[in-house]
Amino acid sequence: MAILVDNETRLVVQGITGREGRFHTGRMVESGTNVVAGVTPGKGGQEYESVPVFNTMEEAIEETGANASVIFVPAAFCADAIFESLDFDISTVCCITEGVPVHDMMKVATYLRVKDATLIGPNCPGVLSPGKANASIMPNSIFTPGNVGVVSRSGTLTYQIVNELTQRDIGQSTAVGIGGDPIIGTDFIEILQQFEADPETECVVMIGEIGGNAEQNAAEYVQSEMTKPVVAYIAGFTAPEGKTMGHAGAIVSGGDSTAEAKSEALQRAGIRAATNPSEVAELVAETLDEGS
Amino acid sequence: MAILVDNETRLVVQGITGREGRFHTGRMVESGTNVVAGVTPGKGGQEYESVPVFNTMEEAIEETGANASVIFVPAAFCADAIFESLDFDISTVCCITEGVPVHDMMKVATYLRVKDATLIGPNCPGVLSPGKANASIMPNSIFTPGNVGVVSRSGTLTYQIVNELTQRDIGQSTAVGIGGDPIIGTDFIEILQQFEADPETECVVMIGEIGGNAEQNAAEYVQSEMTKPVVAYIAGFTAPEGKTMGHAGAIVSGGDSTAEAKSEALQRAGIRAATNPSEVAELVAETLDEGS
Amino acid sequence: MDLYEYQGKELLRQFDIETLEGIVAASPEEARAAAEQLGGPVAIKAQVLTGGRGKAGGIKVVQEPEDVEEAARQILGMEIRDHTVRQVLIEAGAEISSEMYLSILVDRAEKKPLILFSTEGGVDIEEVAETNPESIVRIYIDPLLGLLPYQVRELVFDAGLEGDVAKGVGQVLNNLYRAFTESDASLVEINPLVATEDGRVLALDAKVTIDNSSLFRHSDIGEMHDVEAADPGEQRAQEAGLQYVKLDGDVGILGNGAGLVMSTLDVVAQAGGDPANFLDVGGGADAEKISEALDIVASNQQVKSVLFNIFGGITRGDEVARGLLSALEQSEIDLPIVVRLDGTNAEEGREILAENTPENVHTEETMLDAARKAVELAQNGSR
Amino acid sequence: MDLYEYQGKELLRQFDIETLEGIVAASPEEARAAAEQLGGPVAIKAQVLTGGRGKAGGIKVVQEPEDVEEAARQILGMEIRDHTVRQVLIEAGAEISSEMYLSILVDRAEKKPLILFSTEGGVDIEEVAETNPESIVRIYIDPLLGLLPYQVRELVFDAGLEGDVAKGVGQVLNNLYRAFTESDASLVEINPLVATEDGRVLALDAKVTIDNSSLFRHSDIGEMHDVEAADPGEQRAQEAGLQYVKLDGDVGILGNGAGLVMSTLDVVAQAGGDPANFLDVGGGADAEKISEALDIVASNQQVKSVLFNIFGGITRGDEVARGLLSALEQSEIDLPIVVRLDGTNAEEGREILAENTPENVHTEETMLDAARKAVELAQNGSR
Repeated sequence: MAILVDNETRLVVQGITGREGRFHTGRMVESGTNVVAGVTPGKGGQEYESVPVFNTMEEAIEETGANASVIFVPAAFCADAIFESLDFDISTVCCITEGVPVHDMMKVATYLRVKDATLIGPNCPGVLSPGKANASIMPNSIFTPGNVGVVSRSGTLTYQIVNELTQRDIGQSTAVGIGGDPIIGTDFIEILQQFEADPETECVVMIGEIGGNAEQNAAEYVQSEMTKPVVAYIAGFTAPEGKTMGHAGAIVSGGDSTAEAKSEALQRAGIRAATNPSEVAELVAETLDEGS
Repeated sequence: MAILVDNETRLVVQGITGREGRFHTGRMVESGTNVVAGVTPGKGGQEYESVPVFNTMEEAIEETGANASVIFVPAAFCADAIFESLDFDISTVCCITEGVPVHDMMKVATYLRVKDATLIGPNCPGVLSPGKANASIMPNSIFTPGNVGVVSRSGTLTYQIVNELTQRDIGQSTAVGIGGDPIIGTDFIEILQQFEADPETECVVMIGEIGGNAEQNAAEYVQSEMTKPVVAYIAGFTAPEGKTMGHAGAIVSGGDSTAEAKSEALQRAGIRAATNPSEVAELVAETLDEGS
Repeated sequence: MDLYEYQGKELLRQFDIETLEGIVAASPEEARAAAEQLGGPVAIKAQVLTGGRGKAGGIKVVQEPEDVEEAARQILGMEIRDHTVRQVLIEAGAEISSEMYLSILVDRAEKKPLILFSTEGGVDIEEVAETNPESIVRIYIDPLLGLLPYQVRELVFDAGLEGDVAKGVGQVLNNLYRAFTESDASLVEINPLVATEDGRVLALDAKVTIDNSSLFRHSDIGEMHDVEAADPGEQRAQEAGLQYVKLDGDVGILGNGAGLVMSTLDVVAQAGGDPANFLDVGGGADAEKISEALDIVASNQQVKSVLFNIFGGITRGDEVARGLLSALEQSEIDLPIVVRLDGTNAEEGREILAENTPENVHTEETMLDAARKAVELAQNGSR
Repeated sequence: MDLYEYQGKELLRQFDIETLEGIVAASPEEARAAAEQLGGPVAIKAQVLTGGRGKAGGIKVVQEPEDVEEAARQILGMEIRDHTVRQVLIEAGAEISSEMYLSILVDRAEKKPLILFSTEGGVDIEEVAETNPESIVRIYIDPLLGLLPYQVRELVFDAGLEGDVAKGVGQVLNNLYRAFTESDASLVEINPLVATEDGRVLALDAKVTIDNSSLFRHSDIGEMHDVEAADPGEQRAQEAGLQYVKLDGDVGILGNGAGLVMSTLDVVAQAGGDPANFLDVGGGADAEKISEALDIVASNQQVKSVLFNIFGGITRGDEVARGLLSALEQSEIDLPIVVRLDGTNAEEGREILAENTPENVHTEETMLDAARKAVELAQNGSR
């Protein structure tokens, strides 16, 4: 097992014919993912990276039985692409594209409540279950199959930490980049729930950053609901208050959303927090040793 | 027990200060209904028929613990009144007002899917559980408590049939007028499900009319899912095709929505259908005799 | 409320949907003047609120303006399914390369707008649905999200459209959805929607039904309503806020609530009678409304008896009784009237009637007895 | 993107929200001319994209036009929280009877718009939230339904408003919600929203933040952006599509992905260094972009060493390496540069660097080592 994507995943790439879509389709295929279709309106009938392209999601799903999608279409068209996925009952939708308008995402998030589906992102690296399926832009080579679940608001920081884990021979069940935008489809808690329920996951790494209070909420959830150990890392201690640090979501809007506040919340909840990426792997190693 | 409204019902009247609202509030109170509040913006603090009036539903619910509402506000403001009820978690909402725009109702119906609530109507007589609660404009005097559930698209035709039942000493568990508009909050099937689950209901009377195909769908449901006997009556055999017969919903738009088509569907499903209102009561009496 | 073709097209143009140039004419002379103004060959199209005008000869195409007058003369005054043609639309010609079908309607079961499209236009869509159901693309719209771009693409791709036609149909669909929602339509139908030789996409016909309940927010559309088209009784009823439909029998029927009135019609038919009309006085009808309703029913010269069936919910029996007496006083109706009154304040109503009952008013306790009595009186009566 | 007060008010007026008459001035002379044009007493208000200008002396009220020049002179050029005042808004006076607070913002946790209203306006809302939380009315909006009439009533009744003020606030709220959605704002805040003696409701201040991701559909708002206000490096970065924030240290930092760059800053600080900036080259950055990024970092004269931390996902290591070399060639940067490259195509990238490494470029295998090296080089370096 794993969460969100696994051996049963039949992936469709929305926006397969764009530069990034094509590049990462190739990488996802190379990672052994069952990429069954691509969708780009007007390019139906073509093939990209040996994957058949369709004009619409409906057609792609009818012809190939796709059940998960990864979105590379330009930001202006992302909400539409997400609605298209949801309306044809794709169960896991990963929106990689960054720069999706916040008002579009509020509508998507509201619509999601009537759908039995998980949206990851936008502005995220996607989801990867090593050795099973890669619906992401994460470099497959740094992953190795195992029992640590990874959930993160940040993309490259996730790679950094996964790399540290792999170098210590600590494998991953699934890595989920939930994205750092102000409005995202799925928060920490929903992913933590899934890891808690996944028999293959023994320990979870949670990677947060400044902005919002998702880490604080997650800390409370971990303390009250989770039996599996969680190791956390928060980035942004050096970020000046009130400055935008790249992610639109990483705005320090008040005392509550600073790295310090998040770190304190983690400590209060009894969660081990690392001070740098390497230390995350050390703490995970310790945790797994204790558990065995 | 009963369905939708009962001894636990704490009713709020939206639009209590209007002519009809006030008149029927008096009648509902006389029927022994626990009418705890009324709402009319700007009339908060007043009393109508000994019922305290509030400016907003939130206030009314906070102060009185109301859990059901009946709506008499003008058609132009009904969708807003329904949203207000739903947003403060009223579980049964009866919209009596007729003439609510169809496009408003499509939005309401879509919004209802994310709410754990039942909307009856619009353009309906409401819901009455004899001896327990009356959230309706139905004349309480013609009802008597008992074990027959009544569900109907028509208002006055329901009174006619209930009257026939009462005159034969056949009491009712609950009577529900679902309304005859093209878009209504709750269809036959959802009410039939509730009657099927209600221990107090032994037999159900279903009163349909021309237009749409709700009766056909209900017939299929009765045949495949219900254990309790259903007696049906359809009005509109004499209605000329293509003419509007009062209810906006009662438009014969094709072969499928004629009274004949509905009648045939009932017969196929093995449901006893009466040819006039008096015969309904006769068939119910026979059915109850057989059952006992 | 149904709009005439020319009104529907006016509405479509307000939402940037292209139609052919056209002028409405009420006389052969006006028709000729319109044709001369448009120039070239024109179509003369009967304006009636019913289908089947093509088969009935209600559409003619003429090449020369001098032939327009004669063609218009033939169409004006024509009866098409009981509708008298009082106006024709004179419309310019176009080079048509294909005919399609497009409509948006309110789907009762799904409680959502439904889009129907077919590349087989110009014919009855129900026929297409039977002979070639595959050719009809159906798309449901979430009313809170509106028509999404992917749904437009889906329609275009599913129908196999390409190039200018694909683009044109997509634009028309977006505009038609706006027209549908912003006008509170229950139906907007373009059949045929045509592609022209020069790559444009035009609405060649327009069938638009506006939700009557929404007219309070569309005074412009409400004003379009052409009351002259209706039966005089239906006109009066509409002005009074009553639901009235004229039928062919001799037993006048009124009551409160569509279901009860429909049932009354059925019961009268079962008793061997022939209903002369359907009239629903609606909820909460007061004395004045009842009086007007009775007058409308009685003013139909075919009516030989009247059955008045009231079961009070919102409508109170005392008001009904007062309305009945007031109507009888005002209009001096001497037809036999059978009254059956039950429900809210029915007793008070019956008392009022008992004290003042004129000779021609009969009261009955049950609906079936009332129906039998009314039928009997109609069969024995004369006028 | 934050709007200046005068820009925010311009936007509010487009959505029918009333403000006081005002004129922007960039010099004392312009300020006086503006005051004379407006007549009567005026307020002179510093236009800066930060709060606290009142306490900093950035707002002055004068009675006579001849005093305006001096007041404007004092405010123009003033530094308020590192922001230089380059413009003032000269605004007419009004007879104010009460001050309120109204804002709409994007609530991250609920994923919906949130309306905040208080009758205690004109002060810091966070202060009100602490001292008198009861006075703040909070209403969440369903983004698919929009602001409903009942919600407007609820705000008005909950806040205890009456008469003209209730009506005026209701209208402003409806208009402000339109402004919020149609402008893709993440925040619209009016503090104070005032009621005047003559019963009008006006926006006396305006704080508007537009979602940068939405600017593709708001070219008019995008053009409002005042690039002169930013640090020259931040200006260049913005034009190049790079996320750059200048800080006070001497270790220049760039990398890909906000999280990794933030983490790099933290690690540099932990290693005893002092970050000179935050620069995220973003996903999929090509050689040209990397080159521009490096140049921006190096052009900060405080920088003594540069740490370049790349972990490739979308960004490919070979492009990073080529970008780095190209940037070095173009800009002749001779600062010490520590490169740490990992992830997608990292090996190819490292090979490219190995073949062409200039003398001032050091490569490190791990992030921690790279941070330590960069800190060491900065401490030993000079410029």
